[in-house]
Amino acid sequence: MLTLLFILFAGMAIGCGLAVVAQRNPLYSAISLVGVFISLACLYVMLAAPFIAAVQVIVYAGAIMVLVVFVIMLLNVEQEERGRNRLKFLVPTAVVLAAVLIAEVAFILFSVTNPTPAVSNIGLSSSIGTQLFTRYLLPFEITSILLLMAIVGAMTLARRGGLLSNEARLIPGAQQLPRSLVDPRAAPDDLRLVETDSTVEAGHLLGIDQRNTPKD
Amino acid sequence: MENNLLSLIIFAPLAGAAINWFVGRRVRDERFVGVVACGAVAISTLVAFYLAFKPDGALHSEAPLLDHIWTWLQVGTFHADFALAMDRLSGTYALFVTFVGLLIHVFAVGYMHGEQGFYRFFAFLNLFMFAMLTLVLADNFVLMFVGWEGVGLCSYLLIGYYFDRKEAGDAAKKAFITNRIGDWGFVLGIMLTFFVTGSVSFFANPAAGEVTHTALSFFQTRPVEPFTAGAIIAGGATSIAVLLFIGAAGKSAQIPLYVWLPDAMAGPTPVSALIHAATMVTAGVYMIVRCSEIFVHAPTAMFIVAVIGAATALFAATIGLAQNDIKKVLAYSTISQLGYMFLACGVGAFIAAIFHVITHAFFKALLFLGSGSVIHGMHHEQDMRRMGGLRKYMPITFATMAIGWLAISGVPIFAGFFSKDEILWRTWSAPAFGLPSTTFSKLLWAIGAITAFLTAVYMTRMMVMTFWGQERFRDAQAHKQQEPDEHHGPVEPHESPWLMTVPLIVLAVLSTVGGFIGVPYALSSAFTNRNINVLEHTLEPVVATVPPGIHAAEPTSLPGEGAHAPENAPAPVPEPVAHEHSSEEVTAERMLAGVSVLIGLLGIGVGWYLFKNRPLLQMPRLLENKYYVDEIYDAALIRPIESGSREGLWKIFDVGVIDGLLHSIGEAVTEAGRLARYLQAGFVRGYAAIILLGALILIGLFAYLGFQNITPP
Amino acid sequence: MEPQLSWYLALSAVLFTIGVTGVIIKRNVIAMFMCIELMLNAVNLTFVAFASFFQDVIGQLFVFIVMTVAAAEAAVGLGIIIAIFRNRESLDVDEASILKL
Amino acid sequence: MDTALDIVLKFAAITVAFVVVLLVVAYTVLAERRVLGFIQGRLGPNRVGPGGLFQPFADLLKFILKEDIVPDKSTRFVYVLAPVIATMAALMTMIVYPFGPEIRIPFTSITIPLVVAHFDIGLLYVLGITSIGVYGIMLAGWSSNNKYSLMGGLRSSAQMISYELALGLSLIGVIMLAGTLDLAQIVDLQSGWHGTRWFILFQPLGFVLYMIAAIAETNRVPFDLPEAETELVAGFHTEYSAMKFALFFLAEYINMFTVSMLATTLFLGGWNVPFIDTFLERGTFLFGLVSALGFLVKVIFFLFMYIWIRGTLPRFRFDQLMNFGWKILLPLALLNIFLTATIIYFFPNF
Repeated sequence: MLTLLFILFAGMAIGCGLAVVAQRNPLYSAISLVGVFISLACLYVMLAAPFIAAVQVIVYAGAIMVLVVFVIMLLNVEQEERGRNRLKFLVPTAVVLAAVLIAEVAFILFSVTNPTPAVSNIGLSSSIGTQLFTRYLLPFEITSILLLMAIVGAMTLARRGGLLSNEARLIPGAQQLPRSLVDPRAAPDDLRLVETDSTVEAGHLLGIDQRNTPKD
Repeated sequence: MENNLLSLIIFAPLAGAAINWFVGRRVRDERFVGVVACGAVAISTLVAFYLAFKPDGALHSEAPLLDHIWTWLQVGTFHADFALAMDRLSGTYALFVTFVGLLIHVFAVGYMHGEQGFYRFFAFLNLFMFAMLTLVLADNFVLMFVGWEGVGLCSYLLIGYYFDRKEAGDAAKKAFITNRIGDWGFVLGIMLTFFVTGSVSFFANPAAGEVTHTALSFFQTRPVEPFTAGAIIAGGATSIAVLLFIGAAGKSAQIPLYVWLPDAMAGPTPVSALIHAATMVTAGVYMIVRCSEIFVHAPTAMFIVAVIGAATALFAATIGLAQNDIKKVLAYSTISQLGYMFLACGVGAFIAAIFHVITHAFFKALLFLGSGSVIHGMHHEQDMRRMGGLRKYMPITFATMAIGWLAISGVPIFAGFFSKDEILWRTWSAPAFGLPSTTFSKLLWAIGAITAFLTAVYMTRMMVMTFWGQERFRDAQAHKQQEPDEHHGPVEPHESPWLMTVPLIVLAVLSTVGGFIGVPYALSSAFTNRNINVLEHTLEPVVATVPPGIHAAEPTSLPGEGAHAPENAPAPVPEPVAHEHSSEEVTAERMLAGVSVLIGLLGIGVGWYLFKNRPLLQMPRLLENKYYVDEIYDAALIRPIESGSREGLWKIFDVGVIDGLLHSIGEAVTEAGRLARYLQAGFVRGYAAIILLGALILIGLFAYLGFQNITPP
Repeated sequence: MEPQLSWYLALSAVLFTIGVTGVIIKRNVIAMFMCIELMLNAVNLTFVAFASFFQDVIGQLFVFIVMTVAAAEAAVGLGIIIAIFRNRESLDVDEASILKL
Repeated sequence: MDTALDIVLKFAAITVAFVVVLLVVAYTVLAERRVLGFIQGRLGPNRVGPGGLFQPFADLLKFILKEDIVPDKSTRFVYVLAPVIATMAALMTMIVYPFGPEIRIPFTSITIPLVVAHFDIGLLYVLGITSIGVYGIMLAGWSSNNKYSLMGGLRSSAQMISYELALGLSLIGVIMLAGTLDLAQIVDLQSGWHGTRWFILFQPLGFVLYMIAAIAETNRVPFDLPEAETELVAGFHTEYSAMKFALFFLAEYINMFTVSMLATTLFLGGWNVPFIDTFLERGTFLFGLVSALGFLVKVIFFLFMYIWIRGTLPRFRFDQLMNFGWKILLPLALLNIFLTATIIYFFPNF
């Protein structure tokens, strides 16, 4: 029974994993990855770690991958660019290295006599909580600090660049031009207003390099 | 006895220096700066006098006043505190240092009037006082060395005070470097002292957990080392003494390290008076007297000290005979007087040396300040050939300087007479360093006498050229026009302000009566039966006496030279001064005193006769050029070192070896980088592949190693 | 027969290999990112397997912390990805091989 | 052969649960339309059957018979996958709720618990599945290749991620009180005081927060930004029609239902009906029946509240939504946790 389930979920995991790599469309990769996560969660349940399974689903499938899909949609990337691949040699290299890795693991697995204890029932949330808040409190706190740093870093990174804040407002009397006049690449819905006297200065203020500004 | 007032003595000038340096430079008000500087020194003067003369003060009690400020160095058994100690010797020294220093500060306020770097000058001067007092009051060699270096630094700064003049800068560097040579000896001496005695402290200071046997008390129980040349390198007391003497020679301008002192006159005159006449240059004497316990156990070193001292005295006196710069004359006279002091130390008359240090501080400071007053009046004219007849222009200066002149020439009742006579007599009756006969000490006495004669002569020459004769400064205008520091056309000499004359008068009084603190019994007994030699009473307990063993060769001089350092008394506890003075030696001493008086008067007479009418009398070239010593040093030492550094060290070693090495390293790194660049192409995927490769290698390694000791199923 | 420990280990090894291969051959930043997540999960699987086979809960704690790190990595990584895209109009890592625009 | 019987029983239970849920949902739709009608002073659908009782079936028929449009240039696979994910995620949470205490079938000795699956971590399970539900909407919005849909999808995903945090944190107070994640145990804990020891008494703030977050989580008014008709035609399911649309529709109402059940279970004492243990002794069939009915009544009360809110409240603007979620709900939830922790620490046996 368990064996069947194992085979089912393991197969599902491997299949989805292969799909992650094989798919050209990042969104499909993401969906396949969610599949991997869920099947792994089921395996965790089989391994008597329901808590970890639930957290796996919530954190990975529910949060991280949602973010990834969100970003994919935001950037709206279609097929992977088919530009010339300057590193073709990497594909065979990767395959060879992967083969070596598998070989080594197989060697280890077969050469080691594996002890076969029974699956125990230690994955209860209570036991994990106890350990986490008594003996391994320090790592727990450290991870919280790590998360804080991640939040700050992400906000810093994702803030829109340029010398002006998004709250830049139009000063009455200043000339108002569409930004596309200054920056051809600008998104048409970028409505930030800058007070300047010349398009060049506007470009400077917006942090756009002047190379692609119309020279007229 | 602990007494924390002691630290006030040294820290008051330090505070003054700090205030002048940080605040005075902003205020730029001469009144403020002057008050701060003089006030600081005045404070330490008052404290010093209080501590010295209070009922259980330093000059009355056996045990020194101690002030353990903080534990400074504590390495294993090596223990040096930042601690002050004021015993009878250092107390006496601190007294005249602070007092003369105060007078000179006051003088300088007038002398330096209108100078650009007024605040700077007084900051340095206060700093010097701090360093000098640290040197004097230090209770161990290391702290003393700190003060030693401090005074060296301040002397450097103050000699180079007019740093826009080249000769000042050169003189400053010369002084500094020459002192380095001396300090080298001093440091080695300190180290050797520690290795031999296991301590660097002068006084046992249980309060600071100090070992009870100190660097000095260590030797009391030791036998006297033999009088051989080998003892110098034997690493015992003699070696220590010789090394310390090298330091003293550097600081106190003895042969062969005296060359910096004459050039040091490039500094302002108060500096010359304070540092290069009264206080700093006598630090060497102080150090030797402080270590007298060591020296009396090292007859060889004593011998060297005496010889060097005598030679310096004569040598410098001859040079002084021919100088035309008023300050140069005084400088060489200082050197020769220092030679006197070392001569005294050499023959074991440490008290006499201190005595001469004090009186010399008085009259030499007086003379220097007088010359400063003259220079001030002459608008910075120092050449005596362009003076003359100043008598009626600056009467106070003339009168006071005349007193100084008589004092240094050894005319009775003036201070110089007693101390110089004391030294001469002690030299005459000195033990003979194990030489077969006492002829040698007689020889030293002869040198001393000649020096005294020469001293009188050249001092007379100076006075005559400056104050008598027709007034040469007007016709000197012709070639004084192109000098830059000339303020206005014809110089009209004028008397100096009271700020300058008051110190002169005070010093004049002191150089007159200052000698009475040490009137030898032989002379005083003519009037009273009480021994009134105060200085000797004071210093006897702290100054070591020559053990009898040294001059066993010459028993005749054994019957104690009475009042002067009972030589056959056990070292620590001096005999009470009550022992009898055998009549014949009293008469001998009186006779010698008469002789020295005659010598002095004769010198004055000769000088008067020679120069009264021919002040510009041409002196022997050899003397005028100071025996070409500077040139000899230049050719023998400086040139070779310079050329060696330039040609050898710089062009070959530095450029060739070091730079070559560095360049080759840099190129190697560049080459390596050029190769490694291919790995860092910036392609993340490439990095990932390389990481995986490394991981695989590691895994394979572990798998292999693990397989060694795992039996496959 | 019951699933053995080695089965889980083998499975995780396979997943890990897939992930690392993907990291090397994928050119899309987001895809690489997901492959890294895959590797992390493979490792998590080994942790949980060991934890439950050796009756030691610490393995699961490790997984817990790995997840936290993964979350942080996701936040920062996606921020970086957005920044790259904003500057280069492309998600191809090879485009971003030089440190200037 | 025990496992086989077990499996059969489970399947039976699941079927029963789903049928009940679907019925309730179907009639919730009707109820919503009628109640809204009343609120707005009109009748609402009342033609089909007595009082429009058969209206749901008519709608179902309509959905089945309508043409199933798949927009051109849409990634078909995902397009089809999306509603399935949504519905599945919605339905899967159903299995952990205890509808009632274990009851003994009359005249037999078989006692069956009125819960499909009994988890140690039922609550986490619910949260996890709920978080999966986001994909349905996001994928739908993305795959239907329509800018309104995409906007709707993005909005909904952002919204759900933001409010999941508040939702989870608002529950932590209850979890701390109960000391377990097992829903059945949580309900049992609330059966004290003759079945009135509801956690809402100890967690009023948590309850309010949970309700708000839950409404946002189910994209209902006033948080129905993803399908804001006035801005985005119909949000993520603009392009969907026929059965696929029906599935989304279903998913939304099932979500309402499950969320209400969670609220009931955690805050309103689950199947505990006050003071019935004074009339009936526990474990009897009647007791179980009454309890189940009480559960249902509470859930229906929540559903009614949903409709009521929809009928009365206007819609947020998106930035208001985000600010509200991050700057008000989240800090309040944290405050709630802090207060609960403090109280538990100082009155352990409260």
